[in-house]
Amino acid sequence: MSKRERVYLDYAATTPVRQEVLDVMLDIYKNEYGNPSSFYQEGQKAAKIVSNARDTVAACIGAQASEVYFTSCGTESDNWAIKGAAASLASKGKHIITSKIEHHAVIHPCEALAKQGYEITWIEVDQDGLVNPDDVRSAIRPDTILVTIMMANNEIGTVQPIGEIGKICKEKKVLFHTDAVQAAGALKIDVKDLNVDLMSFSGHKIYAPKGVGALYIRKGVRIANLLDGGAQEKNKRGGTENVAAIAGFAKAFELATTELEENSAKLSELRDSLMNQILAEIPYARINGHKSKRLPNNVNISFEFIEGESILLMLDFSGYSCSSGSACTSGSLDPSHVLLAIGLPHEIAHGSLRVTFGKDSRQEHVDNLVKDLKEIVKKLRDMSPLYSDFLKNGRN
Amino acid sequence: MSKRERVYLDYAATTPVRQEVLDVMLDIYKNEYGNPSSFYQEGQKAAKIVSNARDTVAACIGAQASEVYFTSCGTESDNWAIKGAAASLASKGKHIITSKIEHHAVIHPCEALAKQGYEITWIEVDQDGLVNPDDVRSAIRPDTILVTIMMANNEIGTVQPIGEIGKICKEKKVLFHTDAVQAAGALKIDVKDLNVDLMSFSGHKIYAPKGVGALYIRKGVRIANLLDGGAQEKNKRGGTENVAAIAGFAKAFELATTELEENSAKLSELRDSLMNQILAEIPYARINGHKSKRLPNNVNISFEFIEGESILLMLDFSGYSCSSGSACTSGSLDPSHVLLAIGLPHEIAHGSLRVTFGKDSRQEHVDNLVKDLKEIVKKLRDMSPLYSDFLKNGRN
Amino acid sequence: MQYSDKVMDHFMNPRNVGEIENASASGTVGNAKCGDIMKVDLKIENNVILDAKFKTFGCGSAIATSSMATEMIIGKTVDEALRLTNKAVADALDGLPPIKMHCSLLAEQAVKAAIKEYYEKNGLLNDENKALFDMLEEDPH
Amino acid sequence: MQYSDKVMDHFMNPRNVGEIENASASGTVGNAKCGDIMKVDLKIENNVILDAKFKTFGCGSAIATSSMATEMIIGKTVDEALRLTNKAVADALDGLPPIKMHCSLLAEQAVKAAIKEYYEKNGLLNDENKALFDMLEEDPH
Ligand SMILES: Cc1ncc(COP(=O)(O)O)c(C=O)c1O
Ligand SMILES: Cc1ncc(COP(=O)(O)O)c(C=O)c1O
Repeated sequence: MSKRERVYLDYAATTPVRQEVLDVMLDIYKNEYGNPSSFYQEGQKAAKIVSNARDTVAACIGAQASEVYFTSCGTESDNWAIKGAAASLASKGKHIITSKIEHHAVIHPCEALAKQGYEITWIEVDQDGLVNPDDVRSAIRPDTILVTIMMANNEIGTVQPIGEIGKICKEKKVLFHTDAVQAAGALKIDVKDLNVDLMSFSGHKIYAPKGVGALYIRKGVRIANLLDGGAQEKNKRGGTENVAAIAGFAKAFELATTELEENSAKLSELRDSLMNQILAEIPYARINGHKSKRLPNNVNISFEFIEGESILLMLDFSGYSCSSGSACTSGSLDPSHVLLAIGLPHEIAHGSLRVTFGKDSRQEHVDNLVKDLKEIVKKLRDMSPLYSDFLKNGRN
Repeated sequence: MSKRERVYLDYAATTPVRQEVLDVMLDIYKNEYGNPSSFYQEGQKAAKIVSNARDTVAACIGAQASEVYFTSCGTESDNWAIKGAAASLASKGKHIITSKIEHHAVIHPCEALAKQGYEITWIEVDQDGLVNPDDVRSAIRPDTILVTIMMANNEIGTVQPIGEIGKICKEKKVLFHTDAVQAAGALKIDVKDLNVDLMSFSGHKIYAPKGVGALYIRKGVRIANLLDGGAQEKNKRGGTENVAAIAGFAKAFELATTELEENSAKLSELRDSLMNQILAEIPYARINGHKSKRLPNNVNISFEFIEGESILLMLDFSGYSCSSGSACTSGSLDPSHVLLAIGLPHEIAHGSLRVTFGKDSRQEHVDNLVKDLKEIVKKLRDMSPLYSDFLKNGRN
Repeated sequence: MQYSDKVMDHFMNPRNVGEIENASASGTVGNAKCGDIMKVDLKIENNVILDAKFKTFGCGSAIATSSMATEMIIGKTVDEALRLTNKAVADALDGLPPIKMHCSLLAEQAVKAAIKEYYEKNGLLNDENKALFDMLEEDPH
Repeated sequence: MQYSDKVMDHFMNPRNVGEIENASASGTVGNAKCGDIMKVDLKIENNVILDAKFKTFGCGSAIATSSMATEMIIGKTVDEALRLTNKAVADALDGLPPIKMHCSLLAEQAVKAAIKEYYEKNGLLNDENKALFDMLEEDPH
């Protein structure tokens, strides 16, 4: 493996800020530093920038501007939606339904609520990572106050039948939240069609900066505040607006929406090429996630007999930036909860690799990656006692 | 009043991003887009940037790096400190002590807790806006779990005896939080000397961008999470780190700390000049806030018989950006709660003006402002029925 | 706060500021506690408003609506002036920010209060027109 | 994860990978569920470790410590090898990230497990030295 220019293949973890977005932000940093709450011209210009950004984001998701609230990240949006709904509906009930493959930004708020006396139903997924809407329907009880199921999974890329789940929640009159952090920019989103009440977004997954996000709150839905403070965001989210990042986020969302079809086509070609080449050239590999109901840029593969971190480390050494499981949990030693939820045994879950493509990805990267991966997998298997055992004794 | 170049005099509302900070951020936006949670080189470089920033901020406040947590704004820091302490100490008690002149980012979380069954004691301030530490001492009860008193007030600039209050809280074993959003960069801060357990900061008041802040949490102090999610910030604050803004914040804090004395000297000269000139040249004006225990850059004046918004509007028209009361509440029609708390009658509170100086402020601005203010106050008084009444009948 | 150019014009160059000596009638509404007071003096002859002057303590839109309202009633009959609505004043100023609409109520009330005094002084207040002044009992805040 | 250059060297170019035919003793510790397994083969003559080979399923530091640990015991007497601590292996690698320290335990355990087998095979295990192998009962996770 020769050292060559680095190839970033972890767009699901985060994306660079694209130039058009950086231009918008720079202009604001340099020229529009007013506080949107301020009365005078500088303030009013900043307020106008935020309100234009709100219009833009609303247009991207088929919402009204008044239904879009800016936050500091996807995690804040998820926490606000879940804890806010829980607090404001506690008198109706304390039962929440979610899935076993949510992001930690959903799982951990649910667990925090569980400690406060809420009851959480964790819906199982099938081997492809799909939630069955019927399972949601039968989990709903009179005291259910919220269903939160992500639109697309960050690890295995599986896209959930959000529209169907939304219809069930609407029919049962239960609030429905979806984490669309990974879906934004990749899938068409229309909050009306999908029947969602609350939807989370994050900037840094769509070529906007880190530290900005949004929560869609359907008109008429009331959730408690998470950040109480000034009168910003119609008294629902205090804190001086992050004007530059908000404008950058809107710009990025707008561009992503315009380019969605073209991008999806390009990315899914790379995705399919990588999956096919790996399956053809590397034995004892399996694709995780759904074959077709899948984010256009996501590949997740398990290589038997070897461990994920060492794959990553060798890939890193060869210049590739990929991930095993969710970036957010890479500080942890446990295998991904998502891979366990789709039924992978621990040792195979440990040996998984996530490759996610983006703007700068090219077919050449795929081809080189396959070549290098082949060598790496071989090298690690040659070192693996599990592999020699398998060669000697077969599967046991 | 002629139209001339605009003069920004509202640095307490927000500050522009200074060039050195923008340079740091730009470099990161362009070259370091990794997710700090990621395993590979780009991620580890980003993680290093965040960890260096943590060292820097810690050094600015006399803390250990492990005691500094990055947040999305001052409001988040305040909410986290207050709601987090309340949640984790609920079994010990539900009594919280604060003052009547806190920022809404403290008042509103306290009010939200009050609705959940917590009891809040609102300490009065004297006519200069000072909290008497003895009042805090006598308000502490066995079930008191938190004292939160701001270090310096954003409207009238009064600086509280935080060290004394800290000592009392330590002696009484009650957690002590202080909102240092306005104090940072203006006053020397040493968390050990001040005996604080929790301290809030915000970037955009010290020439860093909007949308970043920090919470100091003394080692050993445990508060519940506000944003549950990934393993970021030692599992205490989920959400992908806003790397560029965090690095910018650290740079700004470092510069502010280095330049503190020089800046304070310069700013307090402008401040004193403005106060003296106004008192000398404009009748029926009074200075709000403490004469000496005051932020170096803050002037707050009430002009009798006229209303604040019209002063601001005329100043804006003449090119000055100032504020009346807190920027965050300028959407509201009520007079500032701070001015009422120091005992101003409603009609005088309505006629207040806040001027806050900063990096680009010069003596010339002060001199011009006084000239223009004189005209504006005269013009508005000539229109005011209260003033003609006063001229005819004296005070009644 | 985004004010229209018309509002800014009437705020920066308010028409009819002042008092009328020996006014036919005056009206004062609002209070300093709430942040706005408006006083209107009217000079009325043959039921026609020949002149109107105001003094206002208040925000930008309070001053602008005072200016506009006095403009609008000068030359009108008292009956016509009574039909002046806050909506009409705000419209004439190309609108006001929603949060500021109550200020235009102040101008309507001040004009009505002055005309009421005129009716009372001249024995014109009767059961029929009394209802026109009901809104003076309302607190605009 | 920030690994030292030494760790990266031993990870990318691990020493002593493989198996020893007719090894004097072998030890296997860890399990796939926890994400790491290490197997060590030793060739021992006259109480001296002439050769050591390993196979490891695990993360970067598991592999690097396997490599380093085998390096460190080759040429040592069995008694000396028994005194190899995970701390010593980690130090020889210029340290490991705190979260990865348990992986160095794996290497220490694997070496001890192999030596235990050697003692057992050769009737050397007695009440005196038994305690040296207590740590093999501990779960490093
Ligand atoms: C004293 C004080 N606390 C808190 C805040 C809130 O900070 P931020 O706007 O970063 O949320 C401000 C400023 O708005 C402030 O002046
Ligand atoms: C599905 C999903 N939800 C939530 C988040 C959290 O977003 P953020 O990092 O902006 O807090 C992420 C990414 O980290 C994600 O992939």
